[in-house]
Amino acid sequence: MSGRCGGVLPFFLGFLLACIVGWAVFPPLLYTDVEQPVRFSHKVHVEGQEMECDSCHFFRDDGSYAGFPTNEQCAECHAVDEPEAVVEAVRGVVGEDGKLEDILKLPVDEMPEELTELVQSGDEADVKAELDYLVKYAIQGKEVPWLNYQAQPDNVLFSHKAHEGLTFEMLKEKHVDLSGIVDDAVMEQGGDYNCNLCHLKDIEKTDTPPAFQRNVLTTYSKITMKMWQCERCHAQMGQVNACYVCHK
Amino acid sequence: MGFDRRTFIQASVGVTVGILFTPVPWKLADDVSIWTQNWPWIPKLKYGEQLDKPAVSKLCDSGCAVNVRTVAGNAFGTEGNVDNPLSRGGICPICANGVQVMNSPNRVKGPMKKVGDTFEPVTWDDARALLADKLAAGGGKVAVISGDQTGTANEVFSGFLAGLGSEDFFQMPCDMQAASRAYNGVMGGAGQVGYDLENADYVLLAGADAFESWGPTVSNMKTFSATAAKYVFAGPVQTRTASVTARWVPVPEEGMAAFILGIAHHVLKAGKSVAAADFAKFRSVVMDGFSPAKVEAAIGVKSAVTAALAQDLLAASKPVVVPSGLSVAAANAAFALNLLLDGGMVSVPEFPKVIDSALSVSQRMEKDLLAWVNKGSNPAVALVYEANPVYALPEEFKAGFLVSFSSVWDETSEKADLVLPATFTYERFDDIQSPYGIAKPVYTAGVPVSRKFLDVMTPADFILGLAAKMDIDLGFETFAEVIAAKAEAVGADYDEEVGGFFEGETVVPEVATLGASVLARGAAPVRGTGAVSLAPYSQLIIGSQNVATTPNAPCVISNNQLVGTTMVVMMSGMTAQKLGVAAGDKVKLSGGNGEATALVKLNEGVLPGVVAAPFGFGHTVGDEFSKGKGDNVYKILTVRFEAATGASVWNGSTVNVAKM
Amino acid sequence: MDSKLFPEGVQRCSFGQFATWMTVITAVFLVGVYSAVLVLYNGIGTTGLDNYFGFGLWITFDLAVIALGAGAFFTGFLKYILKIKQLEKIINLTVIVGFICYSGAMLVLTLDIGQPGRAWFGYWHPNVHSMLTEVIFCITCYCTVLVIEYVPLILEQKQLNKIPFIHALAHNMHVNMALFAGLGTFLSTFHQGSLGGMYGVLIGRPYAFREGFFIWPWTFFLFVLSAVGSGPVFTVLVCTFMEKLTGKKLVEYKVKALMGKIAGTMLTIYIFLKILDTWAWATGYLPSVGLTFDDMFYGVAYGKWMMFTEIVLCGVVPAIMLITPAIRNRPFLLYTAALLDCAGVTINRYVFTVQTIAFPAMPFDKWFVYYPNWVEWASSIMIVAYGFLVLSLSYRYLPVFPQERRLNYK
Amino acid sequence: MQTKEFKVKWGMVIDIDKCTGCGACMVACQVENNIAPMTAKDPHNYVQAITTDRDDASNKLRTLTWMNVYELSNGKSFPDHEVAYLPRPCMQCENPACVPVCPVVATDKNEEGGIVSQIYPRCIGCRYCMAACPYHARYFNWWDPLYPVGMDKQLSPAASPRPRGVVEKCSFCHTRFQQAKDLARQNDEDPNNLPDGAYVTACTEVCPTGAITFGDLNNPEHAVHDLAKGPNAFRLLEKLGLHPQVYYVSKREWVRKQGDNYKAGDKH
Repeated sequence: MSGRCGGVLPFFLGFLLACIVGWAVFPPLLYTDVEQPVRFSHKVHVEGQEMECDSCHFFRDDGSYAGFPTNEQCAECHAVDEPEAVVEAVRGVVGEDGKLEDILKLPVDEMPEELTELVQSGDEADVKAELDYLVKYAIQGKEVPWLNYQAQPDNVLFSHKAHEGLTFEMLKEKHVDLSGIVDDAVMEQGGDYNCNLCHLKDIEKTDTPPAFQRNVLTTYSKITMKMWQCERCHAQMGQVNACYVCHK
Repeated sequence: MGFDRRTFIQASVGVTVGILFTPVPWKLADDVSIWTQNWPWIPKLKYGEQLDKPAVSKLCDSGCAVNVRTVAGNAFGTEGNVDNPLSRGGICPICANGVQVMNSPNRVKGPMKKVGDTFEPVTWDDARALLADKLAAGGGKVAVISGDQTGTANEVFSGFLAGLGSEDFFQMPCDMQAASRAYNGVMGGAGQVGYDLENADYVLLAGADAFESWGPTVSNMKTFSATAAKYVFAGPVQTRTASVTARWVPVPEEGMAAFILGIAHHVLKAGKSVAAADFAKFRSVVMDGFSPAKVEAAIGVKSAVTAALAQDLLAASKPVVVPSGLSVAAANAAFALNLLLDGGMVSVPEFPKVIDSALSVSQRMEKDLLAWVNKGSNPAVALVYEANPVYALPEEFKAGFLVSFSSVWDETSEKADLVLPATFTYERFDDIQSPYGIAKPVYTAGVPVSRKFLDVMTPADFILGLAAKMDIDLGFETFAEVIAAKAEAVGADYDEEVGGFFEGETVVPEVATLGASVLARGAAPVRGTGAVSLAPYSQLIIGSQNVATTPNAPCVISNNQLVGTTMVVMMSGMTAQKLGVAAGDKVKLSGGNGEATALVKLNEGVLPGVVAAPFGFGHTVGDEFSKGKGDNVYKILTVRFEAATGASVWNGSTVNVAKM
Repeated sequence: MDSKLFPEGVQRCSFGQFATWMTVITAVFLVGVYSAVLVLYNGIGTTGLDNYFGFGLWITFDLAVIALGAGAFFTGFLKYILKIKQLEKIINLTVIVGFICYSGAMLVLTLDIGQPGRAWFGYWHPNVHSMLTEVIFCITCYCTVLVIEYVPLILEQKQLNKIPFIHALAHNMHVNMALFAGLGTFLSTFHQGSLGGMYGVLIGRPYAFREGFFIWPWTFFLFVLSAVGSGPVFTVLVCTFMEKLTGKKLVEYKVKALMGKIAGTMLTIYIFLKILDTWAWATGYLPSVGLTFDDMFYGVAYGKWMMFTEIVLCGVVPAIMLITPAIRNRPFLLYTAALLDCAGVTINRYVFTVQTIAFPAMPFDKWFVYYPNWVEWASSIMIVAYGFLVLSLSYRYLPVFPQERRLNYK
Repeated sequence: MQTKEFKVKWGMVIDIDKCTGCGACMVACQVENNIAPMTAKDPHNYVQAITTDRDDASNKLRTLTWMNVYELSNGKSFPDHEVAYLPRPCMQCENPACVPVCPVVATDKNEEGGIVSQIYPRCIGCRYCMAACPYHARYFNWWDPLYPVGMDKQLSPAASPRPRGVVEKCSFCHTRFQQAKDLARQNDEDPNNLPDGAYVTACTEVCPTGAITFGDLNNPEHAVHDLAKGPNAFRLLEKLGLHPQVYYVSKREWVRKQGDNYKAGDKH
């Protein structure tokens, strides 16, 4: 090792160290797992109750997309006819000064009947989730702040309507290459719904929704689609990639 | 190999190079740029179903029929209501900012009672009890001042007042009052005067800034653009209305009655007549007192001008002359001229009352607030509904116990002993009955379209509750019921979820007299003694009599009205020369009971000898969008009592101008 | 105290004296840093800029220092490519001045853009049609080149140079300097031009818009020429200023006069073309869009006096002075001409920046006058202070002037 | 510079003889596009506490008014004086001065319809586009958008809030275009051939005198198509060659003459 040419070993060690930190240590630090506010089981609703996707996720008359259901929609099954009475009853247990949520710490049989009679699930875990929903949101008249795994920022305007007619056959026909954008399995499987192209695959079969991985710096979801991904599909489908097609 | 300085440098270089082969710098650079798009202090949008909900907005004097735009149940914007003839999709600049006013930090958040110099929160029940006591102790010495010209809430207030044994119900000074006193009072007509602009082919706006602030502004503007009628604007200032009319005729404000009668002179000469008891006298008053030469001498308008206007009016198949201001004589003169021309002036029948003891619309317009205040009246209790008399009256207003029903903090609330925060019109049931000037009876009922975020109450609901507590039977428990009953009485198609609407038919105006004896004494111009005349003008963007500058308006207000925190007054070069001031000079205007500071702007669209100043500035209470901006022109007006009619007017106000 | 660090065989003032000097400059610098923090933390609202004057003092300052820093690339070009040996006596200084000017300009640009965190977008999402993209590219690349040119000078510091590796590195860099000089010339020419092009392409701004050659408006070439016509004499002025300050002779006058001659020649060509350009603009372009020459000027801030000062007093006059050997060879007159020359190019950059956007294109609009506020002044002066700091340190510890020993001690 | 041709060309025709300058369009624009009211104090900012306040709305060179109403005067003395009001949105030029200068493609004219886009997250805030635009249609966010307490709950979903340091401008209420297309798709109509009135801007919609007409300049079924070709139609600064997609109409010659520069003796 000559002094003139500099040391190779220290350089190499430094290089290696940087690579380890950069590839293994750094990425996980950038994300933090956040659970959904309520353990919503698609499985219970889809398999158990045989609900269709568009029972909750539908197009409105103006062509906009409803996305997450509101309390009003949930109330079609999980109706709380007299929320004030339930709140009153819960207050009776937790006391005037206590928080309504404290009721959830108690065993089910200690909860007031006004609340427990609203529960429709049988399974213990599901009962807990349902109570979560009822106490934290339904009886208080608050909307559930669902976390959207694919949430796009305010500056993006995504039209579900414009993508409604997109089918797997069309993608195949046009030989659209979406590797690195869409899970290969999704493309192979195909199917009736194109939702899996962008949304979590098989979310409709999950019992416990996966955690939302939030980027600590940007607050975006880890799987938020990047612009180049949108653009690549647009380009291959012969759609314009003009800025205002997606931005506002 | 030891770890010396050189090794350290080598390793550092390795780390530096290595890091470039990892995602760290690239991902961070990208994420930082994303972070700059989503700073935590930048507000986030809300998404959900977007709906347009019909409602009424009463920020401007005439009221706007609007659609409140909501997203996920939250109101975010206001637009015109295409289906309503008051709006036809248009909206005035104040009401366009309605939701922003509703959410303004200047809203009163709950009922407040004055203790010493400060306010303390009270409960609604305590407030009701307190007021009941005061009213009981007041023994009928109670007054109501309303800033709402068109609402049925006035029936609730006036019915309640009647129940207390008082007749002191006042409207804030308005054009509608002058018109009503001239038509229903002096001339013996019945109903409300309207102007059929839609079918008119020639419109002389005698001072009426119809496309900016006068009458049902939005409806006027829609009609203006939809029809081919020729419009002429007469007044001391080339207003925004004048910017689009075919012609601007400079006429001093106090000379408007004389100007109109000067035109009537030519019309009479052309042989026109009216079947009225005093026609002969009217004819002689006009022919003798308002000959072209006399009019020119009195108000400086050339005889050729009045003659040409008369000719145009006579040639038109459906001409109409629209007066403005508080002058009953000017309104009287205009109505007489309209009757001579047999053109587009109409009479709009009043809607039936739903509270028996309440005053009718024309009865509400009868009383003269300024005259009453001037008399030094000091009621035991004064209830102020959607009005700001402390700000908008040129005279100081006194009351033993002042109650303000206002949705925002204003000068009157600040001075009040009890502040009872009102729901915003989007949060309550409310209605608009034929605003003054509209050609057909029109009724619009609005229902709540936004949920309440504050501890506020609909004033009429409060009064109904208070009435019940004091055993005054008004026949209703809630204002929602009143509106429903009103809608039914009117014949409107009404629904508690979406509101209602009705449009009726117009009536040919009929009068007993032409008010000749009034005109003989009241039509001559009277001017103050100051150096120059003061021509106040309104721009809705600055605000109205009741509503201060709205949050988004300051960007829109031009530097011709406000520079920094100083108001701008306009005058022609000739006037400035006479006063010895130049463009940009800071001047003090003194007149009436006060003084105002302003910057001079030269504008050749102002009659020489006149200083034009905007209404709506100079609020001393409110949010940062209105407070401390400019000066209050109401305070430098000179109130006088019109000869023959006795009406308090401020036309002919003059000011002295001193350079600062 | 720090005498071991001085270059070989020279004397420097006492450390105490030096420390006092540095403290004063640092104080000025820190005021600027405070203003810069305000801008970064609060946004550009803290400045005197507005919607009519999106460009103001900062851009004028940037353009001026970049033009004046042109001495570096042009001298480098003459020395390394055209092999004018004389110039090696001043080349180090031109590099340092160039480095200060460019890095200073980049610092100001960081403040000037509203979203510094996105500055790298210029590389990642470039719009190849934009003259500003070219500026961003060339300015950052050229700044890197200047760093590369500056580094060997640092490495030649007496103590550092004792390390064999560093000695070898410095030597190798020197050997290859011609390559960098060439690269720098290319980059710098282009961005000096594209800075001019930035204004020339503004079709909506009749004051600045120019036809041109291929994709480049005439201003492109005029800016290059005016930069090389003033950069070299700016270095001369800096050098002379340092001589007055230190009381030593640093570069022989012959070299300065040569620099004057070079700049003068370029300035003469420039001013000739500039007059032609102005004439064509006033009599050809302006009438074609319904405007007159008089329409372009307003009041004192945007008066015609500025244009005549720029072209005649600070253009024609110094050009004549610099190309006339009898005048050029008299130090006082050379320095006067240099000052006028530098003032002229600064005025040129000011009018192209501010007057261009001050002219109300819409007939119903009016002229507004722009005043920079203290934040803009302080941050600009910060760059000047930064330049003083770099120069002071370089002069004290680095062998900047090869002739210094001979001219003063032998 | 070659101008891009589009099948659809969204444009506006503004009848100056109908505009009273009331300002409803400007207010509606601010509401639709989430332009925060100008507040002097910044409660989140600690450094500002020791410097100056943010700008007052009276400083017209610092306001954000995508739609801006100018007052025009014929310059004559009383009583021959005349006044007119000219609303100025972004001209959406066919040959925009602002687009080619942007170093980072934050602004572009590439979508069908020819609206000049401005993408806030891409903008680095260099303000070169503002220097380029002779219409002063572009605005810079000198300060962060801060809503007084309670007023942030009324944000319009139509436009993303902009942080300080980026340039913004009128987008012809572009989100309404997207919504109109979605509605057309929902109703099985052609989103690329919207009928007249299916998509209009907020200012067009609220204007009480209907002075503003909006539509596809290329489509004979849209009102603007003919209005833009009327004998009294003109565009601002036509001589500069930016070819705005916004037309003005006025019967008054002096108003038309103020739309461009004319040397003495120039024929209009």
